[in-house]
Amino acid sequence: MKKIEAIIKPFKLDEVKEELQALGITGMTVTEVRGFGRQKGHKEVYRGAEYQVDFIPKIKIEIVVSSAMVESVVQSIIKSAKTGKIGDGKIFILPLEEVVRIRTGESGDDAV
Amino acid sequence: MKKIEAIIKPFKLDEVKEELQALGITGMTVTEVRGFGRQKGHKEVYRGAEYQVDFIPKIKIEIVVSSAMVESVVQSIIKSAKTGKIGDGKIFILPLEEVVRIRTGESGDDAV
Amino acid sequence: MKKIEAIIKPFKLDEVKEELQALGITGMTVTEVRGFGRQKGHKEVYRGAEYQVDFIPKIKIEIVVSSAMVESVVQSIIKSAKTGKIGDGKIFILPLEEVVRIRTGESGDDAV
Amino acid sequence: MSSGDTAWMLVATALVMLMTPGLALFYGGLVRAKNVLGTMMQSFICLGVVSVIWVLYGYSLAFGGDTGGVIGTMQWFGLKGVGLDAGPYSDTIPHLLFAAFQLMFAVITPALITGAFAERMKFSGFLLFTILWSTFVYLPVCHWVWGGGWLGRLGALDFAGGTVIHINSGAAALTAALIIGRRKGYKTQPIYPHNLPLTVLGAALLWFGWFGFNAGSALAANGSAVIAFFTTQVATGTAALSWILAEKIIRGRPTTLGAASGAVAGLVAITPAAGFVGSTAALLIGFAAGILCYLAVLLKERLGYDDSLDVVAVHGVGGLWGALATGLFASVGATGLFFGNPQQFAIQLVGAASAIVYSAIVTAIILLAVKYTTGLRVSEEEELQGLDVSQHNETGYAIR
Amino acid sequence: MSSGDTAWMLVATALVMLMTPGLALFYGGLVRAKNVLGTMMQSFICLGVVSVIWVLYGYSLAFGGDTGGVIGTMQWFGLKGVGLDAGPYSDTIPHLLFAAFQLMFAVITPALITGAFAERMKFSGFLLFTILWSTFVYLPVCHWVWGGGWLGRLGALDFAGGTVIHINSGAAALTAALIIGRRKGYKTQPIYPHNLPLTVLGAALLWFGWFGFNAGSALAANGSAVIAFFTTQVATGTAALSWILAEKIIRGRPTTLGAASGAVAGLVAITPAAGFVGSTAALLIGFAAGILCYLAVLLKERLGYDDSLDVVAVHGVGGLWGALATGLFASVGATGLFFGNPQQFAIQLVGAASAIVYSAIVTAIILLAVKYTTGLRVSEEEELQGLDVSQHNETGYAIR
Amino acid sequence: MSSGDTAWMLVATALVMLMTPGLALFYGGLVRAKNVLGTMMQSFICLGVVSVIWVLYGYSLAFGGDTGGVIGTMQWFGLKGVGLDAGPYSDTIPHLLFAAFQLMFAVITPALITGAFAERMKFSGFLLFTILWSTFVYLPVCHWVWGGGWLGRLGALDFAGGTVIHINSGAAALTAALIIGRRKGYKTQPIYPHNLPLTVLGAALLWFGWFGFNAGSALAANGSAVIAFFTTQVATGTAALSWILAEKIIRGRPTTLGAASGAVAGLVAITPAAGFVGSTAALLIGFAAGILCYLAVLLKERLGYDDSLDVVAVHGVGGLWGALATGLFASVGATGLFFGNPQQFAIQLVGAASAIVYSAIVTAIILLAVKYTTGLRVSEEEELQGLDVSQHNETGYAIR
Ligand SMILES: Nc1ncnc2c1ncn2[C@@H]1O[C@H](COP(=O)(O)OP(=O)(O)O)[C@@H](O)[C@H]1O
Ligand SMILES: Nc1ncnc2c1ncn2[C@@H]1O[C@H](COP(=O)(O)OP(=O)(O)O)[C@@H](O)[C@H]1O
Ligand SMILES: Nc1ncnc2c1ncn2[C@@H]1O[C@H](COP(=O)(O)OP(=O)(O)O)[C@@H](O)[C@H]1O
Repeated sequence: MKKIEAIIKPFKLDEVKEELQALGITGMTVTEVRGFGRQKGHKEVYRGAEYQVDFIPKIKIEIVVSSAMVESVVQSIIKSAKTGKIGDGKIFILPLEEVVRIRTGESGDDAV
Repeated sequence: MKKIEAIIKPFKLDEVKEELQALGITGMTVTEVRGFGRQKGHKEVYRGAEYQVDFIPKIKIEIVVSSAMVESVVQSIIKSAKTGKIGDGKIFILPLEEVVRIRTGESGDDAV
Repeated sequence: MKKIEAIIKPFKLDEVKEELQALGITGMTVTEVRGFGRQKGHKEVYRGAEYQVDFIPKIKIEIVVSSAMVESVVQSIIKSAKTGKIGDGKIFILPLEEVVRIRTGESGDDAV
Repeated sequence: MSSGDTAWMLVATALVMLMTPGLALFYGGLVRAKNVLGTMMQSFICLGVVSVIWVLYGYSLAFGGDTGGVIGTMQWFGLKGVGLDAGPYSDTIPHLLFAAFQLMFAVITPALITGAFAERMKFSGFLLFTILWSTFVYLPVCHWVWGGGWLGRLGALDFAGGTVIHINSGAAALTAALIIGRRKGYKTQPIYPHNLPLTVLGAALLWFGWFGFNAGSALAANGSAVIAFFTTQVATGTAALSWILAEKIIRGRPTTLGAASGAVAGLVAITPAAGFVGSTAALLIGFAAGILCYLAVLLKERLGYDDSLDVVAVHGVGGLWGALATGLFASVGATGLFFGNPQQFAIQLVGAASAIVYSAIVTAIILLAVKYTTGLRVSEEEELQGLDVSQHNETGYAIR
Repeated sequence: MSSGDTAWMLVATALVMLMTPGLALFYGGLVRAKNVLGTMMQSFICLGVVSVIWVLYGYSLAFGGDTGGVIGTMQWFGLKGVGLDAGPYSDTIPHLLFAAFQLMFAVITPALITGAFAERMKFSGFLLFTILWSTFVYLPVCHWVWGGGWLGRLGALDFAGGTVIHINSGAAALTAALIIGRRKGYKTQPIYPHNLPLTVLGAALLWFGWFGFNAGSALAANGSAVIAFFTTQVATGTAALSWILAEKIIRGRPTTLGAASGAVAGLVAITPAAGFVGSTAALLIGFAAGILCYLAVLLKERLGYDDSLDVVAVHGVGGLWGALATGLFASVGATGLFFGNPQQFAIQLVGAASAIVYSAIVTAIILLAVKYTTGLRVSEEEELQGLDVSQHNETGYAIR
Repeated sequence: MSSGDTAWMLVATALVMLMTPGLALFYGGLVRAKNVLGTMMQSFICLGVVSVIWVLYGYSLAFGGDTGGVIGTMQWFGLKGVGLDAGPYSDTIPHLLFAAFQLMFAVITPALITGAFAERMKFSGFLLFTILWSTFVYLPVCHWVWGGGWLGRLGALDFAGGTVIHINSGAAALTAALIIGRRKGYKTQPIYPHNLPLTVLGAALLWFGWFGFNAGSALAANGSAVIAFFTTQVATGTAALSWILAEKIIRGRPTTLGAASGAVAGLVAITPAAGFVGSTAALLIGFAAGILCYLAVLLKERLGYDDSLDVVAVHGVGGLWGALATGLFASVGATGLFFGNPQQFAIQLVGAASAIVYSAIVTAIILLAVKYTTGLRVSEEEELQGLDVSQHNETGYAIR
C-alpha cells in the first residue's frame, strides 16, 4: 500500500476526481492548502499598506492505494491536473504500513 | 516512531481526543478536510442550479507515537470514532524517521 | 528524498519561509491546523455556557527535499520558529519514495 | 390627518419591519454554521406568512370589533373597510397605516419564539406552528390588550408590547423548549455561536428598529413618542452595561455577546414602559434588566432545559420585568406603585400572568397538533447534518 | 411647503440610497468569494458616478423641460435653478429634495444590471459602461415616463419605476449577458454563492429601503404613500412564499435563497402598481411574481445564457409582470382592465415594449463601444484569479 | 411644536444612533479576525457608557447654561427640567428630542477614536478612557461650539460637527496612537483586514446614518435640511471617486476599501459645511477630501506612527479640510472667503486650532492617568492571542 499526495490547482479538483473515479478509485481526502513555489503570487493593497502574497491557494489530495495502482493513479492525476503552466503542482508517493477501516476494523487492501 | 493519520467524522473529535488522552497521548494535530468515499453526499440547490456535493466534511488527526503505542492508539481511535455507519473513516499508519521538538531540539521519543 | 513536516506557531510562518528561502528551498506547502499539546488553550464563554478550548491554531509546513538537505532544513526551522515557549511545535521527517512534477512529468530531485 | 404623524408612522412601520431580519441576523450568528440559513429562514419567512394572515383575517380578529373581550370579529376580513380615513385607533393617521404598523408586530412575535427551538425544528412543522400560533395565541392576546379586549379595559399598561409580544413569546418559548426537547449533544458537545459579528449587527438593527417599535407606539410624532424614544435609548444602553458588569463579577470577563444580549434585554424591558416613565426610571429599568436576564440565563443552565437562544431569559424574563416595572414606575400619563397607585401593579401582574398561562397552554396544544401532523423535529441524522442542508439543500458559506 | 411631507421625503430618499449598498450585499453574497469585493464595488461606486452625473447634467436631461417628448433640456445644468422652493413636481416639498429622491433611483438602476455580468467584467469597462448607460439609456427612459416625455403623456402608469428601473435594467441585463458571454466554467464547474447570510441581509435592506422607493413615490406623507407602503409589504411577503412554494413543488425543497429572491421579485413586481392597487391585488401580484420569476430562472438554465445573478428573471420578468399587472388591477386613482379600462393595459404594453426595445438596442451599442475602448471582459487568467485580486489588489476575507 | 419637524428629528436621531454600530462594523472588518469582537465592542459599548453620562451630567454640562464660555452648568443634572416643551435650541421640537439627538453625537465621537488604538487596548483601560474623555474633552468642546460657548459666539461655523466631532476625535487619535505605541509586528508582519464586506457594510450604514447627522442638524424638516442632505450625498459620492482615482494614479489600482474610505472622508469633510454650501461646492469639497485623506494615509506610512485604522487621516484631516472649506465656500446663510468674507476663514482656523490643541493635550493627560490606573495596553501575549480571547473570552467566527 502507498499513500499518494498530490498538490493541484483548486479548479482542477473536479476533473481529477472524475479521472480517478474512472480508474476505480473509491476514496480520497482533500485539504485546502496554500503553496509556495515557482508560481508567483500577487500584490495586495490595503489603504497605505502593500503586501506581496506568495502563498497561493492549492488543493492537496490524499489517496491510499495498493502498490499496484500507484503508477496509473499518478498518470491519471498528471493527465487531469495539468494545464502546462507553472504551478500545476506535485505528486508525492509515501510508503504506508497499514490501513484500517474504522467502521469494520478491516485492514490492508480491504480497508480502502 | 510511527505517524498515525485518522480520518474521522467531525463530531467524534472530542470523544477521540478524550480516549487518546486517557491512553496517555499528550499531543496531536488536527486538520479540517473533506472526504470522498462510499458515504454519499447531498444535493445543493441555488436558484436554478443543482449540484451534487460528494466531498463531506471530515477531520484528520495526526498523531506521532512510539512504535509500541501504535496498536493501542489504533484500537482507541476505532473505539471512540466508530458509529457503525458508512463514512466512519480510516486510519493510516506511516513510517517516520525522526521527530524533533522545536523548542528544545530534543529528538526521538523525547520529542513527543 | 524526504518529506519534512513542521508544526509551528502561525505568526512564525513568514520568518520560517524567509529562512528556508535563504537556504535555497524553492517550494513548500502550508496548511492551517489546530494542535493539542502541552501548551494550554483558553476559556470561551457564550452567555451561560463555558468551554475550554484545547486546540490551538498552528501552521503545518510540508517540504520535500533531497535527503542531503534534511539536516539544514531542520536547523533552519528550529532557528526561525523557536520562541522558547511551550507550543513551538514539532518537526517530523518521513521517508518518501517518489516525487513527480505534474506540469512536466519530471521526477526525483528534478521535480522539486 | 397629520402629514407629520403620517410621516413618522410610515417610518416607524418600516423600522419595525427591519427588526425581523435584524432578529434573523441576531439568531443566525448564534447558531452553528450548519444551521445559519435554516435559522434565518424561520424569522425571514414570518414576513410572508404573517402578512398573508394579517390581510385575510388577522387584523380583523385582533382589532376589528370585539367578541366578549377575548377576540375581534370578522368585520374587516380581507381588510374590507380598512382605508385611508383616520382610523378608530388614531385621529391623525390613515387607518391602513395603523394596520400596517400592527402587522409588523404580528410578524416579529412568532419569529422571536424560533430561538427556543433553533437547530432542530422541521421547516414544515415550523410553518404550521407559526400559522396556528399567530392565529390562536397572538391574535387573541393582542386583542385583549390593544384591540379593545378585557385586559386593556382592565387598565393594563403595555406601551409597545411587553405583554403582547415579549411575555407572550417568552412563555411560548419555554413551552416549546420543553416539548421539543434538547438538541443532540447539548451539554456534552461544544455548541457555540458561529458568527458573532453577525449577531452584533443583528442587535444593532434591532436597536435601530426598536425606536420605531417603541416611539412609534405613540402613533404620532408627539411628546409621547419622544419620551418613548429617549427611555428606549437609556434603558438599552444601561442594560448593555449592567449585563457585562454582571458577567465581569460572576465570570471574570465582560463579553461582546453579553453587551449585545444586554441591549436586547434592555429593549425588551423598556417596551411596556417606554412612554410612561422618565429617564431615571429608564436607567433603573435597564440596569435591572441586564442583571435579571443574565441571571435567568445562568438559571437555565442549571435547570437544564434547552432554550437554544435564550428567548425565555431575554424576552420572557425581560418582558415580565418590564411589565411589572411599568406598574412600579409609571408616572407619565399613568401612575405606578411608586407614585402612589398600587392597583396598577396588581393589574400588571394580572396581565402578565394571564398572558403566560394562556400562551403556555395554547402553545403546548399547538405543538402537539404539529407533532402528530407534519412532525416537530428533524431526524437525528438531519440534525447532525444541519438544517441548511437537510431542510433547504443549501449551505451558508463557501468563503474559500 | 409641508414639514411632514418634507420629513417623509428626506427619509424616503435616505431609504432609497440604502438600497444600493443593500444590493451590493445581496449580489456580493451570491458570487464566489474571490469576486465579492469586485461585485460589491460595482454597485457601491454607482453612488459616486451617478451622483456626479446627476449634478452636472443628469437631473436636467431627465426632468428639466422637454425636447420632443424624448429627453429633457440643459436648463438645469449644474442644478442651476433647482432650489428650495416647492418644485414643479410637487407642491409640498423643496424642488431640490425631489432631485435628491430621483437621484437615488438613477443610482440603483445601473447597479442592478451588474448582476448580469458579475464575476467577469473589467472595472474600467464597467465604469465607462455605467457613465454611458446612465446618460443614454436611463435619462431618456426616465424622461419618457416621469419627466414630461411621451410615455407619461400617453398615460402609462408607473408608480415607482417598474418600467423606468426594472424593465429597463432587465433588458439591459439580457443584452449584456449575451454580448459579454458566459463565465468560464459555467455549467461545467460548480459556481455557487459564497455567503448567503450576506445575501439575506442584502434582501432585508432592499426590502426596508423599498418602502422609501415605493411609498416615497407618492412624494408626500399621504394616503397614496400609505397604500403603496402596504401593498409593498403584502406583495413582497406573498412572493417570498410563492417562490418557495414553487421550489417545493418543482425541486422538493424550499430554499432560503428562494425566499430572499422571491421577496425581491415581489418588490419589483409591485413597484409600478404600488399606489394604484388594493391589498387583494397586491396579494395576487406578489403571488404570481414569485412563481413567474422562479420559472424565468429555470428557463434561463434551459436557454443557457449566463445572466449570473438573474437580473433578467427577477427584474426584467418581475418588472414586466408588474407593469402589465398595473394595467390589469389599477383601481386607486387609475383604472385597469379588470376594472373596465382595457386601454390602460394596452398602454402598459406599449410602455414596456418601448423600454425593452430601446434599452436592448442602446445597451448593445454601448457595450460594443466599451469593448473597443477599455475592453469589456477580464482575461481568462484574471477571471480565474477573481476580480478582487485582479481588478482591485484586494481579497475579501482573511477570517483565519 | 411641529409634528413634521418632530417626525424628522425622531428619525434623524435614530439614524445617528445607527452610525455607531455602523462604525463598529466598519472598524471590525478592518482588523484581524482575532480582534473583531474586541474592536466592535469598543464602539458598541459607547452606546451604553455615554448614554448614562448624558442623562446624569453630560447634557447639562454641554448645553445647560454657560460657565465662562467654556463649559455648561449642572442646571439640567439628571435631565431635570429637560422636557417636552420646545427647547431653547429649537422652537419646533421638544427639548428632550434635541437632547436625544445630541446624545447620539456624544456617543459616536469617542467610538471614532478607537480606530487609533485598535488591536492593542485593554478593555478596562478603554472604558476608563472613554468616561474621562467624554467628560473632559467632548463636553467642553461641544459646549464651545454649540452650547453657547466662546467658539460659537465668535461665529465659528460647524453645521454638523466637523470641529466638535471629527477634528476633535482626530486630534485625540493622533495623541493616542503616539502614546500607546505601535502594534506588535507593525511593518514587519502582514496586518490586514479580515472581512472587507463587513467594512463596506459599515460604510454603507455610516453613509445612511449620516443623513440624520447632517440633515438632522437643521433640527427641522426644512430647506436647510434638504441642502445638507443633498450636499452630503454629492460630497460623499465624489470623495469615493476621487480617492480611488488617486489610488489608480499612485498605486495602479482602485480598491474597494479605497471607495469605502473615500466615502467616509467625504462624509467627514462635508459635515461642517453641509447646510452652508451649494452642490458645486459640495462636489469640490468631496473631491478634495478623497485626495487629501488618501495622501494623509500615505504620509502616515512614511511617518511611521501606528494609527491602526487611519482616524487621523480620515477624521482629523477630513474634518480639518471641511472646517476650512466651510470658511471658503459658505454661501447659504453664511459667507465664506470665496464669497467675500475672509474673516470667516480666519475664525474657522481659530476654531480648528483650538480644538486640536485642547483635545491633544487633555487626551494625553487622560491617557497617562489611565496608564497608571487600569493600564492602557494588553500584554504582548494577549496581543498575540487577540483581544477577543484575551479581553472577552470569545472568538468571532466558527464558520466551519
Ligand atoms: N519542495 C516542495 N515541497 C512541498 N511542496 C512543494 C514543493 N515545491 C512545490 N510545492 C508545492 O507545489 C506547488 C506548485 O509548485 P510550483 O513551483 O509553483 O510550480 P510547479 O508545480 O509547476 O513546479 C507549490 O505551490 C507548493 O504547494
Ligand atoms: N483510498 C482512500 N484514500 C484516502 N482517503 C480515503 C480513502 N478512502 C476513504 N478515505 C477517506 O475516508 C472517509 C470515509 O470513507 P468512506 O468510504 O465514506 O466510508 P468508510 O470509512 O466507512 O469506508 C472518506 O470520506 C475519505 O476522507
Ligand atoms: N505526538 C504528536 N503528534 C502530532 N502532533 C503533535 C504531537 N505532539 C505535539 N504535536 C503538535 O505540536 C504542537 C506543539 O506541541 P506542545 O506539546 O504544545 O509544545 P512543544 O512543541 O513545546 O512540545 C501541538 O499543538 C501539536 O500540533
